[in-house]
Amino acid sequence: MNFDDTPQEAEYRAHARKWVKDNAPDDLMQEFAAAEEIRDRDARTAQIVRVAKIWQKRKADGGWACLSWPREYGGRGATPIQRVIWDQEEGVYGALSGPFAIGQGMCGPTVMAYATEEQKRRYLPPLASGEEVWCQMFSEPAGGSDLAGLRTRAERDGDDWIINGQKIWTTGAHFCDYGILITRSDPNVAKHKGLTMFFLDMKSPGVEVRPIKQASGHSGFNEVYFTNVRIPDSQRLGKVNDGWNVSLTTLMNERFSIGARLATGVPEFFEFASQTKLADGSLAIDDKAVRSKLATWAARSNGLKYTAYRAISALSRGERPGPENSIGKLVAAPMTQDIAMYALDLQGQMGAISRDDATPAGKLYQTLFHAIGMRIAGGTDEVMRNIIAERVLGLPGDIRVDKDVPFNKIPTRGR
Amino acid sequence: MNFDDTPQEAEYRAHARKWVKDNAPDDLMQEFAAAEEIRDRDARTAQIVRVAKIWQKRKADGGWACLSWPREYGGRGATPIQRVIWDQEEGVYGALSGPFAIGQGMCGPTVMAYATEEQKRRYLPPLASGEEVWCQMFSEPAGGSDLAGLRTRAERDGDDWIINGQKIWTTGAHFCDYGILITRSDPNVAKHKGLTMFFLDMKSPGVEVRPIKQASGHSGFNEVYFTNVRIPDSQRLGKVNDGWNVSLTTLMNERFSIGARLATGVPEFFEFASQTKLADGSLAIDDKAVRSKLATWAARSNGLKYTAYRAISALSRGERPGPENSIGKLVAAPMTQDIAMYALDLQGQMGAISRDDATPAGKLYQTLFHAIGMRIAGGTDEVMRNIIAERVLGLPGDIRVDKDVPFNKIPTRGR
Amino acid sequence: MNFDFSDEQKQLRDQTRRFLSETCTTKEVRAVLEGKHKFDRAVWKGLADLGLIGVAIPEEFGGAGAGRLELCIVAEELGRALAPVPYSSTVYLASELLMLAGSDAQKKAWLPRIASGDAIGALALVEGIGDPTPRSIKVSARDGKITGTKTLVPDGEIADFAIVVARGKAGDDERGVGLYIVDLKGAGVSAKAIETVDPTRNHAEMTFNAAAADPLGATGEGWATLTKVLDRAAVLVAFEQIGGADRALEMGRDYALDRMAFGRPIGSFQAIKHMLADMYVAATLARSNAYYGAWALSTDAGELAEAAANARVSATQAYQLCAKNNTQVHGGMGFTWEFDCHLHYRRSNLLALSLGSLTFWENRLIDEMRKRNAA
Amino acid sequence: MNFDFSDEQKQLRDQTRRFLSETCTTKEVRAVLEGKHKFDRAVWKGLADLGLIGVAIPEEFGGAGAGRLELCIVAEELGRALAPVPYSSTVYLASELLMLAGSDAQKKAWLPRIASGDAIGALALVEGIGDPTPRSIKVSARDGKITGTKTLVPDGEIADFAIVVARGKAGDDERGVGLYIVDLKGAGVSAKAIETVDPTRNHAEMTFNAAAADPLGATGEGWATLTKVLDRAAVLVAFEQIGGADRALEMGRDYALDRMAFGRPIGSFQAIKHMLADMYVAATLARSNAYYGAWALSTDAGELAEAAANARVSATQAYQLCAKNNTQVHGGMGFTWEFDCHLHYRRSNLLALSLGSLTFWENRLIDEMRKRNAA
Repeated sequence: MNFDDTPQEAEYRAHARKWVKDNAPDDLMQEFAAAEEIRDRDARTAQIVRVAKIWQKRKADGGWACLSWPREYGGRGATPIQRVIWDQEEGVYGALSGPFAIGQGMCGPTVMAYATEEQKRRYLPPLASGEEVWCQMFSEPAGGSDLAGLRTRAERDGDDWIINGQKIWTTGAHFCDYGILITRSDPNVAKHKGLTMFFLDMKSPGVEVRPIKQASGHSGFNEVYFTNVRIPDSQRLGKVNDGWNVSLTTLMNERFSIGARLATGVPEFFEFASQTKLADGSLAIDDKAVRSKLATWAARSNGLKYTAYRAISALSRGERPGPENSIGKLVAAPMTQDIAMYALDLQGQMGAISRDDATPAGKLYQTLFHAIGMRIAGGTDEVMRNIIAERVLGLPGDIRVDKDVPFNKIPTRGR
Repeated sequence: MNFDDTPQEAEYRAHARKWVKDNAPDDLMQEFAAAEEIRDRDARTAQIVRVAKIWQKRKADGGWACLSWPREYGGRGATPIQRVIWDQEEGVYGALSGPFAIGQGMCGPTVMAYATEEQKRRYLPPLASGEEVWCQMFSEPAGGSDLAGLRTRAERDGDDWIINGQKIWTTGAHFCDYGILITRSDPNVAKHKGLTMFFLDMKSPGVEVRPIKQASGHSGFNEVYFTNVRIPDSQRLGKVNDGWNVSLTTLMNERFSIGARLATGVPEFFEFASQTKLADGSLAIDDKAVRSKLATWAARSNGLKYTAYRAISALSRGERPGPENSIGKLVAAPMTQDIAMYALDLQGQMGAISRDDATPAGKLYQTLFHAIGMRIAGGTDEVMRNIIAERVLGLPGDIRVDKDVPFNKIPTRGR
Repeated sequence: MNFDFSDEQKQLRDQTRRFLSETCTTKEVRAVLEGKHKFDRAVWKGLADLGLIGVAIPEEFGGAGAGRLELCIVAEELGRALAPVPYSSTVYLASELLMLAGSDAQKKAWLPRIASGDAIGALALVEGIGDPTPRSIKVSARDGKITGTKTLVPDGEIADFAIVVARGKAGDDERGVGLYIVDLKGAGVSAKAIETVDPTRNHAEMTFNAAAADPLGATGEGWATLTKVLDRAAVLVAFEQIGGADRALEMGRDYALDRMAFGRPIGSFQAIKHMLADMYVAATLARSNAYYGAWALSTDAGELAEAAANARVSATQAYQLCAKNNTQVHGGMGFTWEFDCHLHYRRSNLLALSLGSLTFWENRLIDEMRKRNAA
Repeated sequence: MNFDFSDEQKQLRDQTRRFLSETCTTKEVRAVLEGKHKFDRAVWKGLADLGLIGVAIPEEFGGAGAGRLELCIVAEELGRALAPVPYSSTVYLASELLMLAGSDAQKKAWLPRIASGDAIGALALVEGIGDPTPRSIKVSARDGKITGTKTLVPDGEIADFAIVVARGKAGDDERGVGLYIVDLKGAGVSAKAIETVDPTRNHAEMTFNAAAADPLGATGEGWATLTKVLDRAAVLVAFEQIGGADRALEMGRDYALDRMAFGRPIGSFQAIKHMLADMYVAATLARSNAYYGAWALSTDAGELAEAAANARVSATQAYQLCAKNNTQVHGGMGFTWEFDCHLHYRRSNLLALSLGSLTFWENRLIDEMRKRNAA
C-alpha cells in the first residue's frame, strides 16, 4: 500500500509536470478570475470562453487535449491512469477548461461511438482543441429524474427531421457551436423505445437559447427552445428509436469522473472556524459542538478523497471503477448545505449577509444556494441512493407502472 | 389558551383525585417494583399479575375500571376527556394495570363491536375488573408490517373451526385467560378478503405458549402455536372472511392512546448530564456538544408533550383526535436510541457496562435494547411514516402488487 | 384544558389570512425581492387599517387592546405569506420595548403612530459577528447623543425610529448598557442597505454621529429589558416560522401530488413520502411548542424564557427542514428563480438567525432547564 | 498509486476468512455470549497455528515478521466474524507496547509466548467513568509493586499478563505515569467479571494488591508510549469495525432480498433501499479512511495520529449505523435473540467505546488537523 507511481507513471508525470511548468497559464488564470467580477452575463461568458480557448489550444498543440482519445480524433491514445496523472498535474489550471467539460466528457464519446468516420474526423479534433464547443441537451421540464419522459418531438420529413420542443438546464448553450439532442420520435411505443439522438448546429434556424434565472439569482444554465428546427438525418446518432441506448453512453461518461474534486465545504469551514470568535470570546474551533460536527464532516470528506484514491489505484491496475464511485455527490451535496447553514448560524445575525467578502463565512454563504443545485444535478440524492441500492447492492428496481405503456398513454398530471 | 379544566372537568378531577388518594396502592407499587428483581419469568409474572388484579378490582369496585365503557359491560359511560382526567389522576399507579392494557384497550372494543349481547355481558365485566385477562394474537413470523400476509389457517368443521399455525409477539399470552385471534379462512382469495376473527379460551387443547428470547436476553413476549385447536363458530367475531375489517377496529384502538407517556430518554439524559463529569473535569451539561444535542432532544420531547395537550384539548371540545397523533412513537423511538448511544459514549469505555446500577447512565443502557423493539412494535418507523404520508398528508399509497392476487399465489420468497 | 386558540382568535386568523392572500401574494413578495420597493406599503397600510399592527397596544395609545395571543395569530399568518413588512421590528421589538420600559410621554409619542402604521420601528443591536452580549455593545450614548455603528439593523433603512442598545456608562459589562430612542429622521443618522439571504426584508448598516437620543428606561436596566423582550419576540418569530413551515410543507405535498415521473406522482415514492412525513413531524412538534410559548407569553409566566427558547429551537429546525426539503422535492424546479421554493429557503435561513442563532437559543434552553430543575 | 492491499495480503485475507468461516461461526460466538466459555480457545489456537497472532512480531521473537498491513487484514476478518478472542488486547495493545518500549529481556520473555498463543495480554488502563487522562491514573506503582483497582480491563479474566498504566511518582500529571508488566498468575491479583453490552468479549474489574510489577520503559514516558500505541491500535480497531459494518450491510441486504411483504421483497421499498444505500456509503467512506490509516500505520508516518483518529471516527459511525439499520431492516426478527443482528449491534456499541469514545477521537482528529494546518 503506497501512494507511489509506477516507474512508467512517474515518467509520464514528470513529462506532464514539465510541460505544465513551461506553459503555465498564470496570466489566463488572472483573466479567468477577473471574469467573475463582470456582472453582464454575455460579457462574462465571452471572457471565460476566450481564455478557455487559448489554454485549450495550447494544450492541444502540446498533445494534452482529450489525451485518452485516439490520435486521429485529436487525442493521443492515453490510458485512463495517464489521464488521471495529467489532471493532477494540470491542477488548478484545469478550471480554465471548464467550458469544454461537457462537450469533451459527454458529447465527444457519444459522437465517437455513433457518428460516421467522416463526421468523427470532422468534428472531434476541433472539439478536442477547443475551437468548437459542444453542449448536451437531455433534460426537459417534464423529464428530470425520469429522463425518458422527455417530450421534444422529432418528426421525419424526407431526409430531415423537424424538431419542436424545449430543453432545460443546458450548460453553455449560449456559447456552444454544436450540441447533442435527444428527442421523441415515436410517442406510440413505450417511453424508452421511441427516442432518437441527433447532433446539430446550435446556429440552426429555430433554435432559441434563453438564460434560466436560478434560485440564487444567478444564471449559469439555459433553456433551449426548438421551433421547426430542421436536422438532416445524417446527423442522427444511432438508430431511429434507439436514442435511449445512445444516451446511456453519454451518461455513463458523465458518471465516470474519477477523483474529480467535489466541493465539500470542509476546508472553508475549517478555516472559518479557526479564525472566528464566538460570543463568549473563544475561537469557534475550540467549541466542543463545533468540533464534534467538524470531525464528522472532515472524516466524510477524507473518506471521499481516499475513495477516489482507491479508484485511481484500480485504474492504475487496469481495472474500470464501478458505480460505487457515485457516492461522491451524494455525500458532498447535502453536507455542504449543512455546513453552510451551520457556518451562518455561528455568526449570529450577521451570518445572513450575502456579500461574500463581508463576513468570515462569506464563501460558505454561496454554498447555501449552490448546494440546492448540487443535490439535484446529474441525479437527485434520491436517484443516487436508488443507483447505489440497485446497481451496487443488487436490490430490486422500483416498480415501473409505465413499463410497456405507450408514451402518449402515460398520465401527465398526478391529480 | 390555558391549561385549566372546565368546571365540570374540575369537579370530575377532584372526585378522581380524592378516590385515588383514599385508595392509594403504595403497598402494591412496592410489590410491583420488587417483582422486577425476580429472575424467574413465571414467578415474576405471577407476582405482577397478582398485584395488578388487586388494584384493578379495587378500581372496578370504585367504578374506575374501563370507565368509558357502558355500565352494563363494567364501565361507567365516561367521556373521553373524563378518561384522560382519570389517567392523569391515577398517574404512576396506572403502571399497575399494565397486564390489562391490551385486553381492555384492544380486545374489549373488538368484542364490544362484534360479539353477541350475551357474550358481551359474559366477558366484558370480568375483563374490566381484571378477573379475566385477554391477549391479542395478530402478528406472525411471515406477517409483520404486512399484517394481512398472515398464514394461521382456520378450517370449518361442522359448528367448529380447526386452527393450525403460529402467532408471534403475543404480549401476556402466558398469563391470559382469553384472546382474540385472526386467521386465514380462505387462501384462494385476495389476502385481505380471506381472514376471519375469533376469540378463544387460551386453555383450549392444542394451544401452546412459548416465551421468545429477545435481543436483550429478556423474555417479555411469546410465540403461540396452534395445533388442531377447536373454536366454536359462536366465538367468531364478525362475518366469515371479514376479519380484516374487524382487525381495523382493534388496531384503531391501539393507536387511539392520547397522551400516553412515551419514554423519550430526555429526563434520564438530563439527569445523567447534570451529574456526570467528562474527562476534562467539566460537567457534561456544561459541554457545548452535549448542550446542542440535548436542546434538540428536549425540544422534540417537549413537542410531543404539547402535541398530546393539543389532542386532549380536542377531546375536551368533543372532537376525536386524528392520525396525526401517530407521530409520538416515530419521534420517541429513534431518539431514545440516539440518546442511549450518546450517553454511553460520554462515559468512555465504562459506558459499555450493562449492569444498570453500575454507571450513571445505567438506565439509558437498557434503552439501547428497548429502542430496537420500540422502533418496530405497533408499526415500524417506516410504516409510521407511510401512515403520516398517506392518512395525514393524503399522498398515494404504495403500489400494491399483491392486490387482487389470490393469497396462495403470492410469492413467499424474494429469491 | 383548552390548549388551543379561541374561536375569536381563529376568526382573526381567518381574517388575516384572507387579507394577506388577497394583498400579499408572492407577486408582491417578489416585487420587494427584486428591489422594486424596500417593503410593501400597501400590506403595511392594510395591516394598520385592520388594527393588526397595534393589536396588542392598549386602547389608550391607539391600539386594539387585545393580547399577545392575537399577536401570535398574526405572526403565523405573516410568516406563512412571507410578508415583506417591518412587523417584527416594529411590533415585537420596538412596540414591546416601549410598552415595557417607556415613560408615559414616550408611549404617547410613539405607540399611536405605530398603531396607525405611521411609524416604523427598529431595534439597533448587532455590532458584529456573533450573538450580542453586553460586552459586544460599543456604540456609545453620552450627553443625550448616540455615536457609533450598528452593523446590521433589520428594517434600518425604512424605520422612522430606532431603539438603540448603547453604552451609557464606561465599562464593558451589563451595568453600562442602556436603551435609547432615536428619531431616524433627525440629524447624525445614516443608513446603508445591506443585502441578506432574504432581500424581502430590509436590512441596513446604521451609523450614528451624535444623533439625539432619548433614554428608554434607566441605564443599567437596558440589557435586562432587552432580554425580556427578546424572549417575547422569540415566541412570535416562532409563530412566523411555523407559518412558513406549514406553507413549505403544503407546497411540497402539492407538488408531489401533481408532478409525475416514471408514470406515477412523485409523492407515491417512499423517498418523497417519508421526506414529507418528516417535515410534517417537525412542523407539528414546532407548532405544539409554539403554542406552549404562546401560553407563557400571554400569561407572562415564569416559564417564559424556557418556553420561548424551546419554541425557537423547535421552530427554527422545523422551518429550515421544511424549506430545504420542499426545495428538494421540487427537483430542478426548486432551483429556479421562478418557483417560490427559494422564497421560503431564504426566509427560513433569515429567521433562523433573527434574535440570535439556533446555538444561542439552544444554550438558553439548557440554561433555563437547569434553573428550573435546580429550583 | 497503489492504495490497496497487495495480492499476497489479499491471499492472507482469503485464508483468514476461510479459517474463521469454518471455525468461528455465530454458533461459536454464541457459546461465549451465553457464558459457556470466556473466549473461544479453538479459534485462538487456530490463529496461533496459522501464525496470525504473531503476524507482526519479528521472527527472532517467534513471530511471522510481517508488517502492520497484515495485521489490518486479520483485524478486518476478526471483526467480520465477531471473533470472541482476546486479539486486540494481546496483539494491538500488549504486543505493540512490548515491541515499542520493552527491553530485550522483556521481549524475549513475552513475545514468543504471545506468538504461540500461550500468553494472552491485556491493557489495564481505565479507572472510572470517562476517557482516561494522565490525571485519572491513581493506581500506584511503588517499589516494584502495583496497588489499586482498574475498573474495566478488556480480557482481564483470561489474560496471563497485563500491562498496567500506573502512577510511579507522586503528582497527578503525565510525568508520574509509567507502564508496568504484571504477571496475572502471580500474587496480589484478583479479577471480577464485568458484563458489558457485548459479552462475547471478556471484561473484568481488576484489583492489584502489591502485585509484582516489571517496569516497561521509564516512568514519565508511559503516557507518550501509550498514546502512540493507542493510535496504532485505533487503526486496527477501525479495521475490525469495517469488517463488522460490511457484514451487517450484507445481512441487511440479504434479508431485504429474501423477506417478502405486500407481495414484494422488502428490498424493493425505497425506505429500505435507501437505508441500505446509506449504510453502503458509510461503510465505503470508513473503508477508505481505514486504508489511509493502514498506510500511516505501516509507514509510521507523521500523519498517523490524524489518520488514526479519522479512521476511528469514520469506522465507529459506520459500524454503529450499519448494525443499527441492519436490525431495523430485520423488523421483529431483529428484536429476537435467535437472529444474529444483535451480535453486531452489541459489538458495534462495544467497539465504539474501545480505546476511547467517539467524542475522544473526534477531538483528537480536530487537534491533529489544527497541528497540521499550523505547521
